[in-house]
Amino acid sequence: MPIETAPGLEAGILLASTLFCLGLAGLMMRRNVIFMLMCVEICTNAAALMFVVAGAHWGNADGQVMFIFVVTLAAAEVAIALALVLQFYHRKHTVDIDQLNDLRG
Amino acid sequence: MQGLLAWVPLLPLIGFLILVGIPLFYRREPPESVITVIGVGSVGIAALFTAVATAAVFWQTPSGVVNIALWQWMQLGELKLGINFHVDWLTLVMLMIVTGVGFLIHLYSAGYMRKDPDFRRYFAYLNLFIFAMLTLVMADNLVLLYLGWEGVGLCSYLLIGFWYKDPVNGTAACKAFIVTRIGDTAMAIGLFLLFYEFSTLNIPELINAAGDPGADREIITIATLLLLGGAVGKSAQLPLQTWLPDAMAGPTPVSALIHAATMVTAGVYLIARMHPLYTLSETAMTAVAIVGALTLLLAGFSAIAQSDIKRVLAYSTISQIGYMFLALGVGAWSGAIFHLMTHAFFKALLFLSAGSVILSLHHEQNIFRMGGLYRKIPFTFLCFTIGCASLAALPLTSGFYSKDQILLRAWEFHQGFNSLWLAGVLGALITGIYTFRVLFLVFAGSEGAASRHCKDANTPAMTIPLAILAILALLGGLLTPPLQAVFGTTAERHPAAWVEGVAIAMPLIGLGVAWQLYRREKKTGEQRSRVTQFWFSGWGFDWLYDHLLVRPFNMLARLNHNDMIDALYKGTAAFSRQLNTLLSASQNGQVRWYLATFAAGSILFLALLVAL
Amino acid sequence: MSTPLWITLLNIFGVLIATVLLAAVLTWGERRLLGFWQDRPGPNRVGPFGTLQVVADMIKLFFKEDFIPRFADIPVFVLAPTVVMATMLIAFAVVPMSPSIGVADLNIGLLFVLAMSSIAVYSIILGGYASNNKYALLGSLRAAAQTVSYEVFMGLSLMGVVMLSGSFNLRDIVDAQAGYWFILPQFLGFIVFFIAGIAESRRTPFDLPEAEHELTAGFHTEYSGMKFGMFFVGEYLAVILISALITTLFLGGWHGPWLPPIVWFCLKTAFLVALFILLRASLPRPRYDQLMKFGWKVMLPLSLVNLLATAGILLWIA
Amino acid sequence: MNYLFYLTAAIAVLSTTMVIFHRNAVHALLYLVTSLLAVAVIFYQYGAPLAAALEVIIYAGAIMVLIIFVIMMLNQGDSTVVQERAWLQPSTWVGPALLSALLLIQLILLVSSAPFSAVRAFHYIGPKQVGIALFSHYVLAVELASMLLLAGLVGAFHLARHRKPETGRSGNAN
Repeated sequence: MPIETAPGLEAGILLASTLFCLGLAGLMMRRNVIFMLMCVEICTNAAALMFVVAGAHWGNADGQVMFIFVVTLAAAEVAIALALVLQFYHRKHTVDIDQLNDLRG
Repeated sequence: MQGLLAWVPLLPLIGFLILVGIPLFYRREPPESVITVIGVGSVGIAALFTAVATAAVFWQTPSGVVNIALWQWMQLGELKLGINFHVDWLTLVMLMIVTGVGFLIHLYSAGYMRKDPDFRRYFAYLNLFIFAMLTLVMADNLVLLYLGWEGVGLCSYLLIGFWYKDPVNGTAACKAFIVTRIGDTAMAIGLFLLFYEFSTLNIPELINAAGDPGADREIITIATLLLLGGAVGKSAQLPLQTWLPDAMAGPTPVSALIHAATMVTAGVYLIARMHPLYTLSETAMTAVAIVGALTLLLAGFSAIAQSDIKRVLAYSTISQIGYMFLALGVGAWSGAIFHLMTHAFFKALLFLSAGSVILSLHHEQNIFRMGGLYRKIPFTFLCFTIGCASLAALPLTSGFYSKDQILLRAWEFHQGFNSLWLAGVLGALITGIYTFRVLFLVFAGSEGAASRHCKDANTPAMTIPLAILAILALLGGLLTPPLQAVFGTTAERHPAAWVEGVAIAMPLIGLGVAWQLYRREKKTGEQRSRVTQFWFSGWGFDWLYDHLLVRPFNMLARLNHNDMIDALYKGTAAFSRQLNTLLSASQNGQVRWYLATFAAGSILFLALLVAL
Repeated sequence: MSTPLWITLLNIFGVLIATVLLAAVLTWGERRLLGFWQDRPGPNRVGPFGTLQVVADMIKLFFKEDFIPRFADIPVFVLAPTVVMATMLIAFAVVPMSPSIGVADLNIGLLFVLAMSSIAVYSIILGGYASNNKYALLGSLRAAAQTVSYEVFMGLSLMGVVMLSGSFNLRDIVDAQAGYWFILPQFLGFIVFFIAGIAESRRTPFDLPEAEHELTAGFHTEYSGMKFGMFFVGEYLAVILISALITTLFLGGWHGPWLPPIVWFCLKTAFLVALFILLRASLPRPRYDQLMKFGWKVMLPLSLVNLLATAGILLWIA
Repeated sequence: MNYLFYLTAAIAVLSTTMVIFHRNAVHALLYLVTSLLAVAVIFYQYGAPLAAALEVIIYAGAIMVLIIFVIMMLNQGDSTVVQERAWLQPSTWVGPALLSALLLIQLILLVSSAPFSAVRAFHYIGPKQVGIALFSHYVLAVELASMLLLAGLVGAFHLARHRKPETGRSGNAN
């Protein structure tokens, strides 16, 4: 059943883009690993939003299916990332990502 | 009975494996008697098996052929190769020479090499050599033959450099290995060519295929010439003869076995084995004959000028193999093989006698320091004289029959007087001269510097082989192998009597010349004329190759000391390193920096998308 | 179907006020019942049977000094207690109490309740964090881990019910139970959900976030006055919510003979609330690692088995 | 015009902005939760109630709780705010902000130039439809997702074990 009152596709895409760019900006400007993790979540969430909006636009369930996979991915990613953060903090006693440059060339 | 033939090559292999594997089971070196039993016994049993098989299978049927398929070796597309043996009378002759003479020389070695610290290693190499040589002659396909071919080359290298602690010996071994490798490369290319043309390397099939009238004659010519290249290398013919005189660095029994009786005749065997192909190409035949004629003359002259007893014999070997090539070149296949056989007898005899002399004189090899030895080591003198007579082809000796046959065939082949025959006759004269020169210098005349310390070193292990070989050298001419089944019969034509007379006369003239020149040679030292110096150096081939190949190569190598071509790769490496430095700078380990570049890249990409 | 606005408003405020009042009354009821089961009087001074104790407590809480520690993270400190009350009250919106009473008929009602209960945990976490007190912090850490863990099989245990009724809508679920209650085919699910519900509402024996023996008062150590009151009321609201949900999901909701639907609903819920209190009165508190072990090693497999069996039987029947 | 949508969108954007600029991790996280709740509301408006519910349950209710759990475990105290202030100088954030702004402008340009305004109808897609699609057409992806989760579980368990960095070996007792 179509929803007449729904906002437009462009609006959804623009919102998702805006959120994604905000997350990307945060990712680039924060040095604290935890903040970076949050920003990653923002980006993931923006992508998920895009899926749902597109799915709603085309009227099939694929968008929400993809949303579920995105959420799954985010859950796994956060679990691993937080474990990494804990290890990082135990080893370096800081959460500064700039200290984590042992692989520099 | 056929199973016995399969055991013939395997027995020396087993002997080799046992001798090599001994340290795996015993910490201490086993006594020499055990090694002798294993090393000599394996070859002796092989000789026995050969004799039994010959008597049982072939004596009544000269045209008999035995094929023994042991197992599949490899199969690559059309190429099907097996460890298969093909035995006919040609093979059998070779088998008898290799196992029989080989056994005698093994036995002699047990005496000659006594108390050598590397006794076990010596017999291991020798057994391996016998195995490889038997593989060579029994192979029914050219690749297996090539395996044996390279195997004997390896053993030759190992044995020339047997006393490796002297760098000279190592150099000689390397020289032999490298020079023969040139020939082997040609041979390998020849094999490729044959396979490319006929899609088989099985010898009987190959001969069938080449006999087809539609076969490409040019390809056959080129292939046979390439095979000749291999034969030239292995048999020390012009222009690859330079390695053989140096190969005398090895123990004397090794010289007798490998560098006189068996291995160096492998080239003759190869051409004889492939003779249906050669008959198809006149060019190849002519090339074989010319190589043989030139070699026999050049080597003969060189032999006259030598002062080292083993080098004389070495040059004489080259010269005699030249005869064989000449015989092959004029289509006297059985003559060539017959000469091969008699040569194996008398040359082994000569070398072993020379070894006996050397051992008696405490490793003195210079003939100008010998002389008058006939009183001190009479048995050796007797053996050496028989060998010399046979080598010079004095009438009624074995060498006479075989060489006479060659000269007659050479006369017939070109219907009369011709340069090849002339070369052969001249060679016979020269053979007479250098042979008796050595005999007189060593055994006759006044005593040389080394002769005074002479002490007969013969043991029963040495005298028995010498005696047997002496009998063979004298009477071997009666053992004409029945090779008609292999080579076919040719119509007997009797040339003019004077032709035969010349052949008989030449060695006698040579004997006379030698008597005149060298009977009373002063044993004080060597003053050589310019010509003899030239001959001494083997016609300057070593000098020529040194200046033509070795020095330019060395110079190039020196020039290239810093690797001109490597500079390219080094440059690449340096360039990569520069790039690495550049990229490393971007790889700064800062996640946020990566993110920023990632974002910038996305922006650029999207800008492209927007712009388009 | 368009209902008049005043009915809608009545519905909303009726449910709201009723639940809040019930929660308040429960503070008294619990103590009375505890006293009854533990052979002691309980509150019995103010009013008949101490019924006015609630009023007395309210007056005390309202007039107490609303102390905010200097070292606290003030905005979060203030925000925290409101979250639990708000989410619990919102969750009641989708619970159908009778065919006519019930605020929202939401298609994903069940998910909505789960969502609200998972938001409610912020209240405890933030309260503990904002207090800037190590006991509070430890308590909220426990709460976070415990809630996240038990939420997993709380949701899973409900999936059997969803499969049987074919809907997330709570009204549809109740309607599906007209013939028989889901507690029969979903007994395992009921058990798991009940235990997970206790853990979600952080009641004894799963009240480790506020274990007074180890952590003084856990996450609300620093709270006083009406902020504490909100935590307090929130907890009772959670108890009522879980009871109401169990009623709706497993005990046939308002279905029952002779009596009006709302009465049946209230009776069933009251029975479950009493059960909660009885558990508190009788059971000891486990160690924290026992709690987690029990959750992940017993409850999760049980709920998975329940899920698998239900799905298998449903497919087999169909 | 749909004011509810614009209101929630504004809340989402504002709270997200607060996330990336806020100095206190817990406050930032709360803003993020707000943003997620706003997005959930937007999902609901787009006719995706299941997505909305899952957004709240999993994103806001589980993932964010996990993050706040770790924040509290690290418990860096008051120094974090000072530290973040030092780390978040304008010189640090202007460049990234410009880059992101550029990207956003490009995206807006792309969206505005794309010709997809024809269909305006949006469809309500309930949990049932999603479930049917998930377990029929995407069943393989579901399996893969389960693998991913298992890998995440094992990986997190392994990584988060506290080991002494100097010894570096996996402890024999714990």
